[in-house]
Amino acid sequence: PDEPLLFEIGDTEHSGVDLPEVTIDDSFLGGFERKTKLDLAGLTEPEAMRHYVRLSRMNHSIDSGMYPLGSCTMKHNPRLNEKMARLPGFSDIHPLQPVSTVQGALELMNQLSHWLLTLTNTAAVALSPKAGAHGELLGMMAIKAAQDAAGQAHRTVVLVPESAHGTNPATAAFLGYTVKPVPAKADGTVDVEAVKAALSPEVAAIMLTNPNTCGLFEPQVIEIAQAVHDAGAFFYCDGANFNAIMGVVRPGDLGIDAMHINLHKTFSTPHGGGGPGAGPVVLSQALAPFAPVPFVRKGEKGLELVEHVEEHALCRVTAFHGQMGMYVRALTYMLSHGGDGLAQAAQDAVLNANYIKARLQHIFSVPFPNYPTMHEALFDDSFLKDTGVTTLDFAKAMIDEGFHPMTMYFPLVVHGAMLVEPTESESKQTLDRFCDVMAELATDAKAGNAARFTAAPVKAPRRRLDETRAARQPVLKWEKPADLPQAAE
Amino acid sequence: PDEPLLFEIGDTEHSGVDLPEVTIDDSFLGGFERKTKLDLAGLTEPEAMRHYVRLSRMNHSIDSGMYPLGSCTMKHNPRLNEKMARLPGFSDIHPLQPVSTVQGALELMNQLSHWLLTLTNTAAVALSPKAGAHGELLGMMAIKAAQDAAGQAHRTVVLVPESAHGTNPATAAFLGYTVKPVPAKADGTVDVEAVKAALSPEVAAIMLTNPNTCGLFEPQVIEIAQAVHDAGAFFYCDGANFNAIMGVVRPGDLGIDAMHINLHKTFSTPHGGGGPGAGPVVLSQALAPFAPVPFVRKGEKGLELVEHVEEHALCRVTAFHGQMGMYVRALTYMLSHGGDGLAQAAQDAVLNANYIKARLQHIFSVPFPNYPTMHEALFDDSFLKDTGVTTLDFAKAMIDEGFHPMTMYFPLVVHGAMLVEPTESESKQTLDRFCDVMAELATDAKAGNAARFTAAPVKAPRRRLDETRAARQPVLKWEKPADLPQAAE
Amino acid sequence: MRYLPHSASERAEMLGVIGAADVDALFSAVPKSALKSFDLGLPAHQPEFLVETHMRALAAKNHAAGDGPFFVGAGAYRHHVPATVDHLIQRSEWLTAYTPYQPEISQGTLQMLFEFQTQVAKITGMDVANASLYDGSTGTAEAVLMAKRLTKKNKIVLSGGLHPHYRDVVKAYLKDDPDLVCLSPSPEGQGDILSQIDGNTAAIVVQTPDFYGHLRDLKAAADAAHAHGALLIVVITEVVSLGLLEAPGALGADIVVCEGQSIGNALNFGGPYLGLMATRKEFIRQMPGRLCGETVDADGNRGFVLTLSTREQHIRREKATSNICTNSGLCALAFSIHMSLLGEAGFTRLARLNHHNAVKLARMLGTVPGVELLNKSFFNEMTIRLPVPAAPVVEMLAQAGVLAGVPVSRLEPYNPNVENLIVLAATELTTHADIEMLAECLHAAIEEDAQ
Amino acid sequence: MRYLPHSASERAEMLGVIGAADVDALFSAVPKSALKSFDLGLPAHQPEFLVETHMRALAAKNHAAGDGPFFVGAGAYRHHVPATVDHLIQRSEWLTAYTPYQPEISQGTLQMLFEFQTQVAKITGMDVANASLYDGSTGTAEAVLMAKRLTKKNKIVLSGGLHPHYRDVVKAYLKDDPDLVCLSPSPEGQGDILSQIDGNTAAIVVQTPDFYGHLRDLKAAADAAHAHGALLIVVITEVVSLGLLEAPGALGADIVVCEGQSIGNALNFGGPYLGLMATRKEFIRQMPGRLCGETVDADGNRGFVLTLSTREQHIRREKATSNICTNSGLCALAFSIHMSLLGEAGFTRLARLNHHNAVKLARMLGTVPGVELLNKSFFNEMTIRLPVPAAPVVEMLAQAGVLAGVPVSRLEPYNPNVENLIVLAATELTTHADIEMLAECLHAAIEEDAQ
Repeated sequence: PDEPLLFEIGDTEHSGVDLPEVTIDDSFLGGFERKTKLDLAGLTEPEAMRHYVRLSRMNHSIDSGMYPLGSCTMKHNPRLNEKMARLPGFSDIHPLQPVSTVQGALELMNQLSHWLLTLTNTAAVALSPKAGAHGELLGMMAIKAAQDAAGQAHRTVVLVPESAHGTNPATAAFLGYTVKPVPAKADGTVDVEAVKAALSPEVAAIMLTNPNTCGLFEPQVIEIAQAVHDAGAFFYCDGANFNAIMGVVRPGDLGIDAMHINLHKTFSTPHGGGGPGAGPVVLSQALAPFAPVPFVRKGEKGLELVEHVEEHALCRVTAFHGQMGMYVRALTYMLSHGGDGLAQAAQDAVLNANYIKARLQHIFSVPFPNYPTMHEALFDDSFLKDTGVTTLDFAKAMIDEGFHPMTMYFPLVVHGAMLVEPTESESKQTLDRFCDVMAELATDAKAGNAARFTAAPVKAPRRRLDETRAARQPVLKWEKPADLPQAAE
Repeated sequence: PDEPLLFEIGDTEHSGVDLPEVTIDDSFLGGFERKTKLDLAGLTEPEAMRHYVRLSRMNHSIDSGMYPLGSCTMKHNPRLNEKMARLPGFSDIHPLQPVSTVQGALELMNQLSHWLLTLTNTAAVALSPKAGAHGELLGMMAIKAAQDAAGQAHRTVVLVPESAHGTNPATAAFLGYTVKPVPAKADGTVDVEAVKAALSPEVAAIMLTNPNTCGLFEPQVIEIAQAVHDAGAFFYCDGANFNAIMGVVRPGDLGIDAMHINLHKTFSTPHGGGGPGAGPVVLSQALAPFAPVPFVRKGEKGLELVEHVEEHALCRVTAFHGQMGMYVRALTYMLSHGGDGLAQAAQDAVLNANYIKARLQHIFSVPFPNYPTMHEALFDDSFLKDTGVTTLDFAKAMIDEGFHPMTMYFPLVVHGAMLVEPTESESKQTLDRFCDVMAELATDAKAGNAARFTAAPVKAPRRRLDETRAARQPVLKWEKPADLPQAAE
Repeated sequence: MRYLPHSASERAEMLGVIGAADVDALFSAVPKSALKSFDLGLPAHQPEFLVETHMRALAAKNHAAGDGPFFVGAGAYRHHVPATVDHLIQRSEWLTAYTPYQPEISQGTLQMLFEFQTQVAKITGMDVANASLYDGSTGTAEAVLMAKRLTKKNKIVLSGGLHPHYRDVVKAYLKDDPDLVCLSPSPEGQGDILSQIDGNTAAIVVQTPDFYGHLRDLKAAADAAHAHGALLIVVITEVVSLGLLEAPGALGADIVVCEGQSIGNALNFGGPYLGLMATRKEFIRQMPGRLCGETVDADGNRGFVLTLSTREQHIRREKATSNICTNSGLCALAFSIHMSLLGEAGFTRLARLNHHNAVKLARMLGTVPGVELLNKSFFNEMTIRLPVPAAPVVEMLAQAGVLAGVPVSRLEPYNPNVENLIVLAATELTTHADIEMLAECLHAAIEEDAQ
Repeated sequence: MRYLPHSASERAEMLGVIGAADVDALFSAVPKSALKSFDLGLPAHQPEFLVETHMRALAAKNHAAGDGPFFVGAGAYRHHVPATVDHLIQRSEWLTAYTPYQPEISQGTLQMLFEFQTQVAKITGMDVANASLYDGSTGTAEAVLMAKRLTKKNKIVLSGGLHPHYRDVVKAYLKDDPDLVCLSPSPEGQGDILSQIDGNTAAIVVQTPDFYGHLRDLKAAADAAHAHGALLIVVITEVVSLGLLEAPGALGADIVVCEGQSIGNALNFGGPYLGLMATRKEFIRQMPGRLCGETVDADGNRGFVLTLSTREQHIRREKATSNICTNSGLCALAFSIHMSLLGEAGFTRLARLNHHNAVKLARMLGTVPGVELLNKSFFNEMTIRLPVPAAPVVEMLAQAGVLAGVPVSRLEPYNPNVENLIVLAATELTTHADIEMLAECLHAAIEEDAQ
């Protein structure tokens, strides 16, 4: 199915809105009126409807099929959340209208904070970060501010295990830290001794994901936290995998100092083809004084929004108060589940991953078989050895069977990693079909039917795309054919 | 793509709602508690979401492609209408709550009536019919009541042209009338002389569609109305094709006595896979006294809803007050277009049909070439003679090209009729692609490539379905495999 | 205009291809006297936000059910519809599809209808169901006509507990039929329909819970009807009751008609609603409305089609079983999604919760001096008698923000016996605080009226 | 629980396949002291309708912008979003898709992003745009960092007309950077940024219309910056202004950052919003965020992919241009749909209508005794000086149902010079009646305050 670009459908005359043409008083425009043409194509409403409906049909989505992307937590997105986020009392309020007129919004932020603090057993939460990576940035800023305030500005090293998400080293480097990798043990977990060996008076913090990116709960996490604290450093925990333990394990009990929580993963605010997300950060007692503005507190005349703190350590990391739309969705999700439902969801997520592992471990290679897995099942591609089929080929063949591929080649510590995260939203029926398909594909690959894989996908809206060409000769916007330079004769 | 039946996915344990289990006081149940099992499968919310999303993707829809179904007026359905219909002030009000608490609803009904009366130049409107056929029934009931009241109960014949929709004779027969067909002229229109010849003291009414089902405006409609009235009969006009003339011609000016208006065709309330619709009926001064309850009138304390008229001729044709949800959508559509926009829409609908006729008339056979067509272009299948391709085959081949087939084999007066109604919603770009595809198909059929047609569709979710089998051995509900009788050994 | 895709230059270009001088040339068949010979005087097209302002102003003049305590029932019920239902029915491929005449590209709608028919058959305990009718009232009229076709007999007896609007619709459909017997309203639950049955009787029509909330003995009615070769038509206006009460099919019903609005559909001031009809297998060829059936495609894959259309108007024309064409497809979808979310477990719980709240309501009303509860049995609806005329009391309570139910006089204005009666319903949305406030306001209103 | 698909028996069956005694066995790696060692004390799961009741009660405690006259702007604007936009972005395939890493099954999102990038490039007059950032404020910080990478110079000068929150975010991102110069607020429109540029300057940051509504001379700023080898970063918080004002790209801007909320996105109490970033072609490899590019598939068909990802954290890790990952995909979709509905004709009209209403507002404010308009130029927003402190007046008007704008002291609490200032905006939704009511209430409030 092919859909032209909107610029190939519409033109500058067509418009899908009706607005009156008014006469302008240009005396207030200071001579800055637009003189260049916009050259912006418009679509009437029926044309726009069809364009965006047709385009959407070229997407895979969680509503149309399983999305077993490890580390992404693609779970069901309840529509009640969408409905609540659209109540005018939430969607049609301005961040700077008088605080007396938004008491319900502040109460909502307070309630969301209460849930997050209770589920993590931590002391403070900064709601404002716009996404996980932004939360990471804020959390590490808070750590930096705390170290500076303690006269420890000379601590310039951050420890990051090799299995970490790319955002971890990127964040640390962004703040001027030197990133020092920590090796993993052969069983896929971090060794407290390796951490101790890496700790020094230059180390400001460790950034650890738990459950880690191999899908394992770090069994020595409490000892690691203790060692980190003993060395005068802080423990930043990447909360991307909180879905495995919410309501079952409280990160605060493990000794973490800061952790971001992806509301768009754990609490089901929809991923929307790449956001918006929200990445609140919970903080330990030690870091709480370094939380940014704004935050909500109780005052004499109701709830107050603290937007300024003189000489505050962190100041602010975004305009306004963060992702209100996501707060509404997340709180709705929490209230729907209740404390009992959230714990059940985490347990089901872990159950599902272990079920996949159990059903496939005799066919696929499992790099770390020692522990039960948490909410992700990690395989590697050694079962594809000598088949002429790559991990990528295998993934593309899954597309032809109606499944989104799992995460591939991550974590980097496992060669040819295949990371499967079913989440709690998938039924046993779907898991069984998934396992059947995976097993059938693996069998077929081993049987030498490489062509099925190297040619895949053949049933998708597009066959494999030339990414090298895209990067070598970037075409990042549409140009009118007449505007393009003529091809050489 | 295959999607199991919901009964094959869910079971009686699964549920997608959370409700408390309460203890029942059965002393008020009179011993009528359910003892038989419901045996009703449930789905959790993620399962339901995926089931209905996947099922929907097997449907063609106006949002995803052109729907050139003659006589069906499949036009763009603005989402503003849907949004307005869901305002709690419209969707969450009860038909029997005190009239003082629904003044806005009555005002809306009044405004809708005003638009309908103005566009048709008639004296009264009955809003309550649930759909076009229901409106027809009401209109003919009003005619019957008026004839009875005038001591003309002996008039037992209704004239219906052969080109009429099936609902027309069905409705007349339903009320006990004998249906007498009126032949059409060779040019596709009804001859006033033929009508005069058929008129007699036994004739209660004529039912005429105008523009007619051949897509032509009846040029002698005023003379026909005159002759009908002179003979003491009434003129029922089927308003299914009102989209061709709204804002351009007022049926009241043509002499009609009753006409239903399909809000789900002309005024864009969505067809929803088969309804709900709404079929208000406008009435001439002569028939106005025979309108049913309820209706709105101005009273001392605001608007009143008249729900009873003692000894009233017609009484009521439905519980409550009709299709409020459709009234909201239709009025929203009218206000959006304005009087100017409605006339423009009618003109564009006619322009589009004539454009298709002009572009295809050299390839397709046009049975009635004498008049410009109105909002439908009528072709017949004589161009397929000796090709081995039937009209049905041709229609199914259109599916493979991404178009919904046009209406086939209707009107009955044209052999192998193909009735194309583009509506005003289709862009020139789409019309051009439609004409290109139609021409290419016709050329290919004439070139002897019958296999492409007889095999079609091959790109749809299903290939041709065995309708004979469905009718001979009706399977109208799912039975658990174990419940089915064992196949004979 | 935002909905019209042509620019002025495109219109001109198209007229050129047609060979017409202007658009009026395309209307040349219209008599001159009738073509644009008027000034409509209607407002011009408006920006979306102004239309929205207009409609919101109208909506704001209505008191929404959610704005306060709400006990109005009498054939339409306020239940919670899960957000998923309304989201899904707005999907383009459901909302903007036509009647599934082309089955190859309508399998979504068709499979849904097949599932819907199965659900309706299961909850009513009948063999087969159709793909929906307009609503319960017109469905009742269709059922009466169907019974006459099936039995080739004429007499129809309507129970005194039948919803007055339903009775009126049947009367309109059977205009001047001397064999139509409408029994008097039976607010006390004592209606005696069985003695009316004779050899000429095509069917008796019994509603349960009836208009006044009483539960009727269907088994007795079926036995009496069948003894005379008549059919039993069962009408149910509150379909949620089937989660708790015995299925009519298990008690001998021949045709079951329900108003299906309670499941998946909003109050909507009375429409669109959803007529359900189910019957015995042997009666299907006389059933009105669309039917969806299972079959296979050319590759042998399971698929679904509209079937038995030889009963319908577009094939049979004047010999059709009904003139129905468009029905309530999208409402049926909403019903089917909601019902599939409920499942047996949820549907049962929902019904029990409704009854539970109704019992609370009944007990509370029993504590209000002067209020008499007429029901010995009920599901979620009941009738009370006040010591004073009901309509002014209901109006007084409405002004206080409490929508207290329907004064029976609104539907039976010529019957002095019902002047003091109110029909009230509770659902899962009724709270304890709502009930308390009702009782308090009712008490105050009766006292005030008495003074 | 309605969102969890397993029944108890299915869970047991799955544990059997795994070979685990119970679900706790799967958590065996968790230290005993930490596993379920607590009582959360959180409420249990609830029916949908009770959750809805809870959320509606919270929402009802807020005064929605649509509830009365509304003039609040200052970086977020209330515009009409066509119903089609919000309908479309809720389609499953848009709403519940992931970041398009698998291009073969993500062409919808990818083509949309390509169209979005084209639209942003066109309205800003720049060569290329990225696929969105979180919002305008973080986008401004990213642009500053990008300028430092591009020029390898250190000094950054922020105009006194830059939104105070944006300034604060840049300060947080550049913590302790001695080369960051933040000029004082310039409510009078006299900010002198050009004299701050020197050979060490990486970029100057100029907002237009600035925080106080003044239109700034970008050409002069660009020339001055370029003369010293510095870059001009243009910040636009009201993207609708680009329908009427000259494109920054045509005036010499090097990087343009916009808050895109005004098109397609609701106020949402401040988020989610939409950061737009556009720049010159030669700078793309230092641009943060996702980029979508055109290519072909194995069959030679046009298709789209995320490209130049070697700039990004998941490939480059600590060498990435930014740590950004999730961005604002759905907000970008809303923007792109709304912008495609507007087109050149609609976008221009919308901008003109905004300015038109703002002129009406300015003229009316000029008639209120004691109110001084500070702007000689503006688009749809302006600053007024009252004879009294502004915050109490704004609060007083809010109590009367009029949301009159933002007292500047809310954003600059430590600056006594701005205590009497209010920033106000008009949009296409502002009516004449709103403006009259504002003027009336303002007049009354000033008088009352003066007494």
